[in-house]
Amino acid sequence: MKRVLAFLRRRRDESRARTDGGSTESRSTARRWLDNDFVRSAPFWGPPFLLMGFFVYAAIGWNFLLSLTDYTGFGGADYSSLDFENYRRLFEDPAIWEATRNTFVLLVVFTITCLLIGLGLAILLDRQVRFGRGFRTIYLLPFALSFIVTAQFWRWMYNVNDGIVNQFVGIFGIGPYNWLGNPQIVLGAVIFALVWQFSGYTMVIYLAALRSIPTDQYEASRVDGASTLRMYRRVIIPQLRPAMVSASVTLVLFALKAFDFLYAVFGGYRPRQGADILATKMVREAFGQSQWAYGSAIAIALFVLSLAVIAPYLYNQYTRGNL
Amino acid sequence: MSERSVSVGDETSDETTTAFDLRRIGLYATMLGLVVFYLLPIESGLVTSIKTSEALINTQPFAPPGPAGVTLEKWQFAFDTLWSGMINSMLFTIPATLLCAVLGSMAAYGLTLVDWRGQVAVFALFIAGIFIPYQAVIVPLTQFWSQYAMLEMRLGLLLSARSATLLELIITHTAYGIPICTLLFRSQYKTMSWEMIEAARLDGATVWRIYKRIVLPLSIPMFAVVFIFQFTQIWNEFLFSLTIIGSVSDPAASATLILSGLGEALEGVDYPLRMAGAFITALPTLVVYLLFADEFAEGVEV
Amino acid sequence: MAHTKLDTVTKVFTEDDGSEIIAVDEVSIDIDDGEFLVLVGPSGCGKSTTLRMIAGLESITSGTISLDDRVINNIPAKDRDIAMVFQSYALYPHMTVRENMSFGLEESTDMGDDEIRTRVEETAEMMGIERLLERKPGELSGGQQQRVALGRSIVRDPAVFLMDEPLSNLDAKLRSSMRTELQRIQDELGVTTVYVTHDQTEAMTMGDRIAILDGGVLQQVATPLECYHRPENQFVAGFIGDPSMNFFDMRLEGERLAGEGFEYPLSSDITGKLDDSPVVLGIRPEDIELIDGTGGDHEYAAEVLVVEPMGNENNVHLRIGDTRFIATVNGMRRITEGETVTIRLPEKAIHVFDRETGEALHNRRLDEELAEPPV
Amino acid sequence: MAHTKLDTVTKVFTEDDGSEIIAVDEVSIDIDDGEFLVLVGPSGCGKSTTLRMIAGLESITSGTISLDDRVINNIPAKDRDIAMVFQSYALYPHMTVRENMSFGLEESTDMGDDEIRTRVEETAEMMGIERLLERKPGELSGGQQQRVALGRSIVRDPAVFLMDEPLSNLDAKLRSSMRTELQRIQDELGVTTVYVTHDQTEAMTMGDRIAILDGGVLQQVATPLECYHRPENQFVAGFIGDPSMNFFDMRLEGERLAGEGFEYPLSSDITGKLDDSPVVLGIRPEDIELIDGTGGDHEYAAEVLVVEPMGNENNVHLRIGDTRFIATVNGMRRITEGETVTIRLPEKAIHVFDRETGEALHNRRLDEELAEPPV
Amino acid sequence: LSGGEGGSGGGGDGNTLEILHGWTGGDGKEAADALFGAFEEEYPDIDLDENPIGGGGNQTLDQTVANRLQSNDPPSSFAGWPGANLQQYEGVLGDIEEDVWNEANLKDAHAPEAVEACQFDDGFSAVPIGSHRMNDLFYNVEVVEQAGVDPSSLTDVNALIDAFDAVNTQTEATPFAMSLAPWSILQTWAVTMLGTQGFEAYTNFIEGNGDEAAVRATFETLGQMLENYINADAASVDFTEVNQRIMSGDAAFIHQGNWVAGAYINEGLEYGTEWDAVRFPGTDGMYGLHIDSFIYPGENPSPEETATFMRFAGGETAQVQFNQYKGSIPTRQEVPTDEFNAYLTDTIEDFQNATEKPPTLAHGLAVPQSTQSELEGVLNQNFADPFDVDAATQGFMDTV
Ligand SMILES: Nc1ncnc2c1ncn2[C@@H]1O[C@H](COP(=O)(O)OP(=O)(O)OP(=O)(O)O)[C@@H](O)[C@H]1O
Ligand SMILES: Nc1ncnc2c1ncn2[C@@H]1O[C@H](COP(=O)(O)OP(=O)(O)OP(=O)(O)O)[C@@H](O)[C@H]1O
Ligand SMILES: [Mg+2]
Ligand SMILES: [Mg+2]
Repeated sequence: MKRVLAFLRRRRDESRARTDGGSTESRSTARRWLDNDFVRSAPFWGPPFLLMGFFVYAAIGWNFLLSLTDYTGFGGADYSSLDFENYRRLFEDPAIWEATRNTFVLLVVFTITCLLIGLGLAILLDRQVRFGRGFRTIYLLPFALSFIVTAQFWRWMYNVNDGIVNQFVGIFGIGPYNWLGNPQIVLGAVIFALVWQFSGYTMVIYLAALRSIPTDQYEASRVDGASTLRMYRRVIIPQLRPAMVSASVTLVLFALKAFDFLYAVFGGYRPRQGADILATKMVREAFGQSQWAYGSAIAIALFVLSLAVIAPYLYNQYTRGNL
Repeated sequence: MSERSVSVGDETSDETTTAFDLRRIGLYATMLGLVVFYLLPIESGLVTSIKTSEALINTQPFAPPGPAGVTLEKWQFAFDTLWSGMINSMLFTIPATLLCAVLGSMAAYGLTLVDWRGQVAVFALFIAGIFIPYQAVIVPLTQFWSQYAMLEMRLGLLLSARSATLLELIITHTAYGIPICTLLFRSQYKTMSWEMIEAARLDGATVWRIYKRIVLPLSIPMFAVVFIFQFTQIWNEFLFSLTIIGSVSDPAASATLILSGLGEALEGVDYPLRMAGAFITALPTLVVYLLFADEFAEGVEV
Repeated sequence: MAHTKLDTVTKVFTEDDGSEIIAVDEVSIDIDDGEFLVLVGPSGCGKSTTLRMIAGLESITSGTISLDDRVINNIPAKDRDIAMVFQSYALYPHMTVRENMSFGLEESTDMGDDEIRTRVEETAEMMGIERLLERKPGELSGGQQQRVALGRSIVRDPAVFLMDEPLSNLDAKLRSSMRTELQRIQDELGVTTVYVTHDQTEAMTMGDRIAILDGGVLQQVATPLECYHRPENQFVAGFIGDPSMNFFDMRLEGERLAGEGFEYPLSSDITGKLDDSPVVLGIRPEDIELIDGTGGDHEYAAEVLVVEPMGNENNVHLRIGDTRFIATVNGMRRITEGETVTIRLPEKAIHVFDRETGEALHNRRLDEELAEPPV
Repeated sequence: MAHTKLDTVTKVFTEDDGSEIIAVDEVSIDIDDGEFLVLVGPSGCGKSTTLRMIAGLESITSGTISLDDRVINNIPAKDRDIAMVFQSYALYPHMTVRENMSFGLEESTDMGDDEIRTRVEETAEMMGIERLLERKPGELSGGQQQRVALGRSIVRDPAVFLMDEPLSNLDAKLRSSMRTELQRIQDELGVTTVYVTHDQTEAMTMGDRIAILDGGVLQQVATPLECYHRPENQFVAGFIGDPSMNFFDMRLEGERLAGEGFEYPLSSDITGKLDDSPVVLGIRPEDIELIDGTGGDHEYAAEVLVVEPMGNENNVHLRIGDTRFIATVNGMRRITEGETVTIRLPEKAIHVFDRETGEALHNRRLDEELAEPPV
Repeated sequence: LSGGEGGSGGGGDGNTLEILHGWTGGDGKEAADALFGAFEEEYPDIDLDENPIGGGGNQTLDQTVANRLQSNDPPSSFAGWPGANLQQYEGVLGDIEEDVWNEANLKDAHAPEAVEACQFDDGFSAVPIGSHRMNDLFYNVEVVEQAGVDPSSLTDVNALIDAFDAVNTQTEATPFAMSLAPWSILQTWAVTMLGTQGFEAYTNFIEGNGDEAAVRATFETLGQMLENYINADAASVDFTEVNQRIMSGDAAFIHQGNWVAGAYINEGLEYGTEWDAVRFPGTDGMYGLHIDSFIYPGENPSPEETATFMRFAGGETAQVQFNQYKGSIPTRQEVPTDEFNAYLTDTIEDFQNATEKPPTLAHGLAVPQSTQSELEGVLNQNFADPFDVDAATQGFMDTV
């Protein structure tokens, strides 16, 4: 950074010096260069970009490099022999496939449920209710809490003997279930808790989109003879697509980060069978077993997965001119 | 909220009064049911946290204990355990929040209100940064801090081990917070009048002066939003705490990290203690959230 | 096609803080079957609110609105058989033009798909948008969107058309061509139409009658020329016409009106209508004559402040004493700023209003030909 | 106060997809010291781009812009000593009026605080906004904001004033009063001013000269009346004036122009200028006379399609054969739709344009008085 | 050495003795306090920085140790399991055979199994501090009596299963209290194998020559127990939580390391009348060996002091002080037992007399940490309700 500045200064001084008798041609190019918006804006976005770029992009590159080593245990990685061994292992590890499957189930079910519930909440709130703000605050409240905190609540909620969830299903004469213990239902239970935490978030996104739809649209469809239900179905909801897309992307990424929740609910790196996802598997391999290289390979898989979501989204945003 | 005319939502004019009332009642009943759904886990945690072990066994999990069954002992204990973590969390959350906001605002300004080719590409890199799963960088990150930066060793004379760890956390959280802050600020700057910026240029102001005198004062409301949102995010973060701090007993351990190990003892899982701990840990974010619900929601919306 | 009647319709909005806004105040209008009624007035006077009450988008605080003698106060919007064109067009952005136009038919009738298709295509042809049917609104120009919005209303063949400043988002040239087109279509369909605008030209040229609102109160309902030449009060006189009518504060002193800087002798048939309360003398810019001689009864020397040449005519800003006013004269006439000219304010062209109530005490005389204003 | 010169200035925008848009195409205008130049043209014709190049907000692709013979192409905006008033006013919302007005002085000069204060207060007084100095822009009405925006430019005492549709956000009545005020101020200060508008009235009344752009190409630079009466081409003729000039497609056949439905005999001084390529005959609506007799040389029977009464005048839509056109006649004249009237198209009022190039082959004759159009 | 001491010592003169361990609460804390208290008393000049790191079992301790070793900032010593567990620290451990083992003459004083466990890379890298017994079956006396079962008569696992049935029919209590945490299943699996297949089959297995039939049979037996006799919430509770049910009389039997005895004693329950323990059926005469030790990193920031501490830890004072509170027993062979409670005294006696001391599978002695973790993974995947014998057997055979 310093060197760049010094260079700039020198450059400027040179051009100044030349003004006395120097050619106007070079003076104006230098000047133009200095006045160039790119150069002038660089001090603003440059430092944040470098900081962020190092920690995000350099780190991902580094991570990829690590995944090619056979780095385990202590000491440093040996970068001299690189191969794709860890990726082969990745493909052969049945636990990875299971984690991948769980990750997908989590992503899809969680995202869709959140979208549906969030939409419902948003429509309810959009209907001019009194205390709408208060309701919104309450519905969004869980989102403000840490995964670690909400995990404590849900451990208690899901408690087999005293948990409220079992008491509730007990009303209908079923259960008790071992929500966090039964491999068949543990993922569902986790998703439910996550939906509890994030549906308010989805609601807020939808609400903003709903409110940006001009009143005219509602009125036009009413005058056109549509009932409230039909109005939402045919006129309003289709217009929420962009909100849905951006909410889904964020939800998917929240789901990919559900590590915190699983860690806290299961009290460690190893979630209950049926609830292991790539994120937990990755941290477990790397930090639990010191299988750094292998962990890095899983991390790359996770990164590719999220890229598959982000890239189309970014491209879409770009073509819509939202960037 | 108030712009849309009343009739859009509730069909005042078109339903007969009773039908309308029934509808409204149904609507409010649904909304209240949802309130129960969203608050129950929290409420149940709250009442549990003040129960004696007697009351814990004898009362419903969501019911408050009788006066005899109330004890603040768990809160006391949780507070004692978490206290240092709360301080640590504050120590890295607040500086990181401020740094994120300032750097994010600068980046957004450089990428929005100064017009140059290719800024979309740079901005896309910022945006993508928001969505990077932390797992994808966590190994190099911990390697970087523990084997390459080694602040604790290099700055050993200036910093205690605790401060070194906190500094690592501040830098880490700042770096990963910049993208979202940039996005938030940019969304505001994009709505800022381009003509106004040009007017300032014609008025003779340089890029820096425009930032200082026009853009910065106008982004104060957005700073509030970013502070609130980012504070919550950083406070609530866990993975960095887990990997960079590593140990619950580290003098730099954050509140979330300590909470994750709270209440596990040979004698059994102490739910009231865990709940009390959860509330204490959540307290700062809860306060911020309840005081600034609107700003928070605004931060989320973008 | 329906006779629409507003009977002492009032709309009161209650604000969040409990204060009340009377947006529409006991308005009664009888709109004939097939009539084209233009609703004008300054911003915030209640035009949109009136329209929205007719549409059923706003509840009615008191009074009744009836369609062909059926009171529709409590009929929901979707069952009123009324179509509305919004200022913003309110096209559904995610639907093609065809879908936009079909929507109302699908929702409010039980027509078959084929029938809907035929009807939409016929209407589209009539509106000249048959080539746009598969496009989305975002891909259309302002004028085309406008046409689609109109087409969407027309295709439903409603009993009443409501339009809220439908042309205000178009540029000047397009606006004037759409104006004639709208008239043509309304003429062809013969549907009762209520049209809100704040554009002078639209108000004057489009409607069978104009209803002028101010502060929620109906000021006058009459043909455009009646409003122009026989305003019922000063508000209407000032509102209709561009440049506005010139007003002079005066007071009757014997046989003459005395104001600041000049006096105006009146003939007895006018003085007869006045007492000695303060009045306002009104005269339209185009009725002020620039003459060569001096000294006549209603002739005055005036200083030329500014001349605005408009090509076909000049707006001349004049001053007598401290009173400023505007005269419109032929564009070919050469006038230089600063010179003093003689003007004549012909008695047959003046209006006199009560200064307190604004009520018209005397309106101009018209040539015989216009004694009964043309329809 | 500076002589501003645009010499074959061109601006090309390169789109993201590589395509090029020529926004301004070799425009050369010489703007005199103290002159008020109005830039008009349809939307997208390059008006704003031209202005922004003068301001230094947009780079110049080729050509030069000079201020008092100094080429300013490469001087950054902030050093050009140019003030600009934007359509949106672009006031700094977080600063009071005083701060808004001081900002430019603080940034671009090294005046002391006291000097700035005095200067701001003087200017505020001149603009009649001295009482608003401590308010924020949000607390001002549109007209007041407009005044502040102007004041902010004036206080800097720039060499050139640029204004981009500064009045377009005001309502009609306010617009016309600000129009006169702006003229007064420019007159008083005598600062070279370039004013962009698409409003007919502003173009005609405000400028010393009008520059008319179309598709980035300069069409004509002349006084308003010259543009009105002696347009250099059909575009200018059609663009200036409302309602627009009527055009008839014709072809010279011997001594007469022959078009669809009617023929127009010409005197030899006009035919001399024409050859047998297709031409367009133009006549302004107000030049068409409705007469009683029939049969004269330039007299035709026409059917009345629509009469738009505007109060002071009527726009009469007429038809001869399939050719439609508009005549403006006195508002007091009674004409009914559907009747047939006799019109006269006086030869002295006609324009003839080349149909291919649009170039004016013949312009109307003017009365002696106007032979040299008034300044 | 270079600057390795910048660490948590806070800039001492290189002699700070920093010891990481995970005994943060309950009896662990008492034991640590006693141990370090005694050390400080004996060596008041040494600047001791004991650094307890709690949370998640030993997970965070291991994590911290790993971090410190990773960043070349090792502590003086840290608590951990010896045996195969040491393999993960390949390359970062130092040799203390001379300075500690020989000098303090520990090789003779400690049980040969403990001595062996501390050997690493042709030398010694750890010092044992105490041992828990891993083949106990604890029970609530009252519940068992109510069910009409005599635990001491349970000679094989089938008898145990019969006893479970009796509990089921005679009482409300859960027959077998269990947490399905993977390590807990692994430990139960190991003891089941010892009980049903014998010491040799077990040894073969951990040495990598496992007999599939034996493994399968173990799984079948274990499956039978877990499927029918454990608490419904086993999968989501911790062993501490289920252990409470033994104390409250809601469950009859539990298999755990004998650290649970500490909880009974702390709760004031009477050994022999309220709770009691027998060897897991079929393991009579064996001592399921578990060892806690202090491990010695190379590049040691305070070699002198560490050696002093290590010698102390292997000595009688330390072993008595520590174990009496920890609920474990010294690995030294001849220690006075008067400081120990009745249960531990019995245990010490059994330790001396045991014919076989199979190393624990779930606590680092038998297999390296990565193998142990993989085994736990297999169990978590296949044998934590539902109980898939085939897959689990396959997984175990593939892993070891
Ligand atoms: N939903 C509402 N709540 C409160 N006041 C309202 C509401 N809608 C309109 N008003 C008020 O009623 C009055 C009339 O409004 P209306 O929209 O009918 O005016 P308008 O004549 O259409 O004006 P414009 O020309 O600006 O469209 C205004 O004072 C307005 O502020
Ligand atoms: N930054 C830009 N990038 C690409 N094209 C541009 C840009 N700015 C203007 N243009 C194009 O240049 C042409 C002239 O635009 P300009 O804004 O000068 O028109 P205008 O005459 O001011 O129109 P209006 O009356 O609508 O303001 C238009 O075709 C416009 O699309
Ligand atoms: Mg309106
Ligand atoms: Mg423009």
